[in-house]
Amino acid sequence: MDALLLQVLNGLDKGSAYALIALGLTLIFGTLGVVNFAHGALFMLGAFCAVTMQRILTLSYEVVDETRTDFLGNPLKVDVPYVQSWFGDSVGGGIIDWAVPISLLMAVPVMIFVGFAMERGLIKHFYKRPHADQILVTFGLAIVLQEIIKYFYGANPIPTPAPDAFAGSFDFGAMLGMQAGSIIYPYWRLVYFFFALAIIGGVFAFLQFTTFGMVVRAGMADRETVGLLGIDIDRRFTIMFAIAAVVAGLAGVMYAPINSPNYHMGMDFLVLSFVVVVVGGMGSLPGAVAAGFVLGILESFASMAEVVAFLPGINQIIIYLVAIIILLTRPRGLMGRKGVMED
Amino acid sequence: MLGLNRKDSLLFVVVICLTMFAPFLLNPFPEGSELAQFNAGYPDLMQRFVIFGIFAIGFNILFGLTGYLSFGHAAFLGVGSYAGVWMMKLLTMNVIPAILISVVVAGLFSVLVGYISLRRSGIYFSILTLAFAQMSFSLAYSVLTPITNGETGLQLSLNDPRILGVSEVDGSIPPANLFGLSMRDSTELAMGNWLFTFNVGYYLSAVVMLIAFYVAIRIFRSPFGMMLRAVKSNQQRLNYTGLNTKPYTLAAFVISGMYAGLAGGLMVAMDPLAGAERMQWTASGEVVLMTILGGAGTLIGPILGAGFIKYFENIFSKINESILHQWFAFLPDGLEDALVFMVYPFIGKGWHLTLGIMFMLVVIFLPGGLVEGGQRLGRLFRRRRKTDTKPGAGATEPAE
Amino acid sequence: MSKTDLTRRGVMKTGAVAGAGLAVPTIFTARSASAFVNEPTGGSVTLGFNVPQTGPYADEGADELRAYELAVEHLNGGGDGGMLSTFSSKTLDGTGILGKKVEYVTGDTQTKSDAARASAKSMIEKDGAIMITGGSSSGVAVAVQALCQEAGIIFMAGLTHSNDTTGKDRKANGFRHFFNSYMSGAALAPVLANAYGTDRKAYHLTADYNWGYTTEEAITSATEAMGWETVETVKTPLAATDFSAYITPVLQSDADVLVLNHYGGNMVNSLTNAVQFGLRDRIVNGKQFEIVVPLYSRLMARGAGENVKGIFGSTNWHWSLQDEGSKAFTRSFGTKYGFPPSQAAHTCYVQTLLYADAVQRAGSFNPCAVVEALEGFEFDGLGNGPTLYRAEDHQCFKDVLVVRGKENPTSEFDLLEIVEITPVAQVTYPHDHPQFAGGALGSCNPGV
Amino acid sequence: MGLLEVKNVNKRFGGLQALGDVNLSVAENTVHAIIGPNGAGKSTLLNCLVGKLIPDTGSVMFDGQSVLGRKPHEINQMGISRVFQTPEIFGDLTVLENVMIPCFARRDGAFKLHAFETVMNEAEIVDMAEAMLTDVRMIEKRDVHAGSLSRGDKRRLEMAMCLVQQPKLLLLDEPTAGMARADTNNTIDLLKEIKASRPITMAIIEHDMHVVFSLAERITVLAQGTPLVEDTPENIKGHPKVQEAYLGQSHE
Repeated sequence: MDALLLQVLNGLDKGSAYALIALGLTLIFGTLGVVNFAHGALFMLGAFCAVTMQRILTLSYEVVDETRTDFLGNPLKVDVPYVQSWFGDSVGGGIIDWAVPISLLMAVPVMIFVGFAMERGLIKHFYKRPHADQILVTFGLAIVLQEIIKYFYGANPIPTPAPDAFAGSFDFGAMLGMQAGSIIYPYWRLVYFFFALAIIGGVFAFLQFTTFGMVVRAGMADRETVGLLGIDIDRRFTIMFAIAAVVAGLAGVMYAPINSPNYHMGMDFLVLSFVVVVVGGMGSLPGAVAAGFVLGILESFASMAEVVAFLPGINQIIIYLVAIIILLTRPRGLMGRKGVMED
Repeated sequence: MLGLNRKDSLLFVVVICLTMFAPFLLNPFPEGSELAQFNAGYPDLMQRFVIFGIFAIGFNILFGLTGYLSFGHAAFLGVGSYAGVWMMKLLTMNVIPAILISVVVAGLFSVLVGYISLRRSGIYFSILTLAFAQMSFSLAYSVLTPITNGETGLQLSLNDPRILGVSEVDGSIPPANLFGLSMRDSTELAMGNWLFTFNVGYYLSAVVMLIAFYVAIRIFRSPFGMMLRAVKSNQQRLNYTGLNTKPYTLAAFVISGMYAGLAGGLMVAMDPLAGAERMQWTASGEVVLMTILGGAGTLIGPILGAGFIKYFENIFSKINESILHQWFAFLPDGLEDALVFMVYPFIGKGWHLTLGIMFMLVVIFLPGGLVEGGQRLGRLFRRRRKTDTKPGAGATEPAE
Repeated sequence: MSKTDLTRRGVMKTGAVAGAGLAVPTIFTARSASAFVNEPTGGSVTLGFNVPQTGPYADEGADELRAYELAVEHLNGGGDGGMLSTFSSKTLDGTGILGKKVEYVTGDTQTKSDAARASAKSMIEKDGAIMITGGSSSGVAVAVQALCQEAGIIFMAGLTHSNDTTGKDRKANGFRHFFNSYMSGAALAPVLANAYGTDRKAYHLTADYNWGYTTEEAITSATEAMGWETVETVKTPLAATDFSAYITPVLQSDADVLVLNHYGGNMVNSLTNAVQFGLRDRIVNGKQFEIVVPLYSRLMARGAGENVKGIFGSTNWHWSLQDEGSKAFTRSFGTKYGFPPSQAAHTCYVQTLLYADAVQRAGSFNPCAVVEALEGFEFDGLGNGPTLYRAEDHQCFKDVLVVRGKENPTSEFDLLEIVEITPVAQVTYPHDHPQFAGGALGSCNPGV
Repeated sequence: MGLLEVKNVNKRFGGLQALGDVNLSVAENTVHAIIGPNGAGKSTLLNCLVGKLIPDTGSVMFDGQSVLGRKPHEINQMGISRVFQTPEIFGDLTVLENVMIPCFARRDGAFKLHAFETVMNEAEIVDMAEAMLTDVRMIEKRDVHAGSLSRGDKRRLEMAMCLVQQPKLLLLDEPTAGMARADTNNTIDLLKEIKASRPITMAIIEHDMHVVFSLAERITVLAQGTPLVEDTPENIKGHPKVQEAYLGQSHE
């Protein structure tokens, strides 16, 4: 029982990441009708905002320590971050320690800018083009973005730890009166889960309760008509794209401490996010979120040793298998509408 | 010619010439010159050009004609490759049975995948094919290791049983051959500073590709091809015209799956190893890109696209910093370094970046792919000639 | 304009045909042209450096490439000569190989067998490379090794740790300097028993591909021989990025040691996840819970940050070694590039030198002569103490390092500390050991 | 016994009764119009005839055989062709190819893998299609891409595609919708010509009374999913129920 509970918990944070990426993906698709293969790259850019913030905060000057030597036998040069020398070890160290949450502040404007630039500079010209062209151009863009990151940050994963305050893990087992240590869950993953809920809730509230959101929802339901209403849909589309970029970026920032970011993490998530979006039903926001969590949790279940022993390799293919089954039984995914992306 | 109309015959003859004289055409720069780096006329790359050409031609029969975008076509190539290697391990090093079994196995696998996936259309179809391919890849990489040899890839070994042949010749694995003619054999022709290589394997692949291309032309011009274009254009009307679209799409799917299997079989014939990465989604994506880049729905486009991508992968990735320094050696030092610094991110390990930029440029400026680029050039040229002689004579360019 | 890659094809430039300028076609087949494939006839010889330049191992590939460039520089008499002065064999004198200047071409393996073979083939067919070396994974090493065997080219493996490379997939034309899974197990087990006791229960997470399998097998058998019990072995998908679903069942088992048979990005993520889930703070069966990473890569360990501290693993070589060879290499690499070399760089550098030396001793580039010169070759001064290139399987036998994540690193390169240098005798196995069974070298292939 | 016999057909969409106990008999070689106000269930009925929808209850017999449960292409092969309200043609193909496709369907059935013949070498099919195009006076546009035709030409092309199959029953869904008066008259003439030149049964759904009364030999009036009356045009004109349900509202 507790094993299952653990896997549900595990599925939740994986599902959060899938859901956040899929949310932006389907938002862009639903409003703009664009298949955005560069969406994974936006997630990756977000994670690298955290890396960059960490680098900025640890910008250092060198102090020569004569008592120690470096690998060539020369006196060791020790890096001292400016922040640390300005604010003292404890405060400065604390600021560096909080690099990831601080980088949220940076990620928002950066992602808005990236979203704007992408939509105005490129995506805008592809609204009327076939989906195949959209795929090709956004795929090209994704490659370019990730190669730029690779050029500056290298190919290896870069550790971006969570603040020390969140370093430990939370003992659910003890809380639920079970054996202590049987169900534990890292604090940061809990943070991630609630962060994802907040973002998802925020996006839904925005769409539900603002006039802007209403127009966008109308646009998702019927693009032609909304265009006819004479509403400046173009500008709204741009804003929508920027919002989707921000959602992906924030998802990336907060994901950085869970697994060290690397330049190809976007591609790793891209295919799965597409499966998530389609399983949820193209253009359906609740579908994307539901499918994200469902697939995340199923993936966790499938990796249990008992399951794998029974069906070898199931952990490798579960998501695809579930996708096939869902698409065969529900032609348009969990909550898809008829006629969207079927031709 | 061969039941083709004049325009298609011309195209076919051009393609025949291009493939037959490829060893010359792809080696335009003399040996030892700085530009020799850009020569592509060596057997392995020429083989890859035509083999991926076959793959893309086949993919285009499905995608270009019916509009069904399969995102899992590499699975058929991979399955075909595995079948081919097993044939070489168990039966004979003659490539014919290996190629045949590749086509058959890929065909059977595509019947299965196609039958299920074609129950849906649009992006739902794409995701279904993607899911099948990814499952094949994941399983081949891990639990199916006894059959596929997993990460390393299935390869020949010295103790293969090989019923109609020998396990080893003097401690070596016998080479793949066509009735004794080794695929690795080459003849070289030296003319001045130029060196041209004529490789048996390449010419076998080239002939197979020409046959495949010819078949594709016939399919494009056949009633069947017309039905497939009708599927893309309006499925509903086709249904209300008394035609069952499912067998048409399934046939197209299986034919293109068999093309993929043929490509896989040829790959194995040229180089007896089948790696699981052949089935990964990136490989499926690659053939999609080849087709769109070249021009989906056109006859020659996919071949151009395949050549374009493979050229980048194999030529640009091999340019390194010291080669750049050689190129710009004639410049003053500071300028040389600056130029190398500017070009360096785009070559060698940065070849992905260049490829990504090329994708974007082509799709932004040439919506119809490279073929459209060619057509525009041709039109520009023709218009200029026309305005010289007979101004105002507008020509309608029939679509490919 | 005068500096060119002189290769077999370079003949065209300097040979008889060129001067004539008359386009008199000369037809000859590769078979009859020379005694062996790509025989260097001009004033230079071309080596092919085939390393991952794109994909997750690109940084490791870049480091390999640096080492190769350094080796070429030293072979051609440039720089400070590096290990040439410490190498026990003194045939290399900085005048290239057999008096021919060393040139090189590079390629991208993409860490995919297909792409790696394509790249190697282009080096052989287009650039006339006489030897191929490099790579950062066993799948690629085995694939390229098989290709070189067929083509008649020498393959000097780069970083490849799977038993198969010199086990069931060994080839006469292929040589491995790097250590392997078996050696990791044999070196680690006594140290682990020493540090953690002999009454331990181990839980294995294993990357679901060949290298993972051989490493798991090697570690389980070595640790079981010490008295450990293997509680569970679980395969994890290569594509996995988050290992929480595999880590949490460990909490439910009564295991008190977690062995991560992972490399590269997998290792970074699984180790990070394991620490996140507080495994290292646990007390199980009255003992402190421990994590072991059989194959350490310093480059990759950086990605795991703080989490590597105190974690045991094995490595082929480390720059902090104090023998003359290691010091010389670290010095010349560090002077040129500003940071210490990785174990991948070391093995690639050494492999290049070993090849050059073998050619020099054999007096010929003929692969069969090179194979003969390398088989059973004993040497010293290349960083791992006295070493034997065993004739039966073309595997190097040398000391293996057991290392531990350093508690107080002085720099981003100073992540590991050497715990023990396991002597070669302890990691030597018979060439027909069951973990290596099923392969045959075949005979050397000169390609004609 | 008519060519088409619809008996007690019911169809519900959720809470909405789209068709209620519809009975209809279309006699062979007649032109039968189905009229009724918007939402009367005309299109639903048509969709039930061609296999796009399946009625909840009732039977649809064509030529003595049930069409229910058959797929659209099977129903077409039985001899029912349909012209849509917005022309459904193959926009990416040429006009000639558009007409050739139904020719193939008629000759070869629902599926044939004729991948090695060449379309233009199929003289029999090309002749058939060209003759049809001449009939509908579109032969000069044979090589034009159908997508670029005017709306009237598209409709005309669609009709040619249906006629070339020589269907026993031609279903026309508002064949003159959105047309100018002159075009409408042309269409009426065309349909009259067709009717005169071959044995064919037509069922027309139409709003335009001018068209209905020019062509129809029998008329069924649908209102709220149920047939009100079925009679000859003369009798329908003066029928009080019809006046009330239909003509009363929309006749100017």
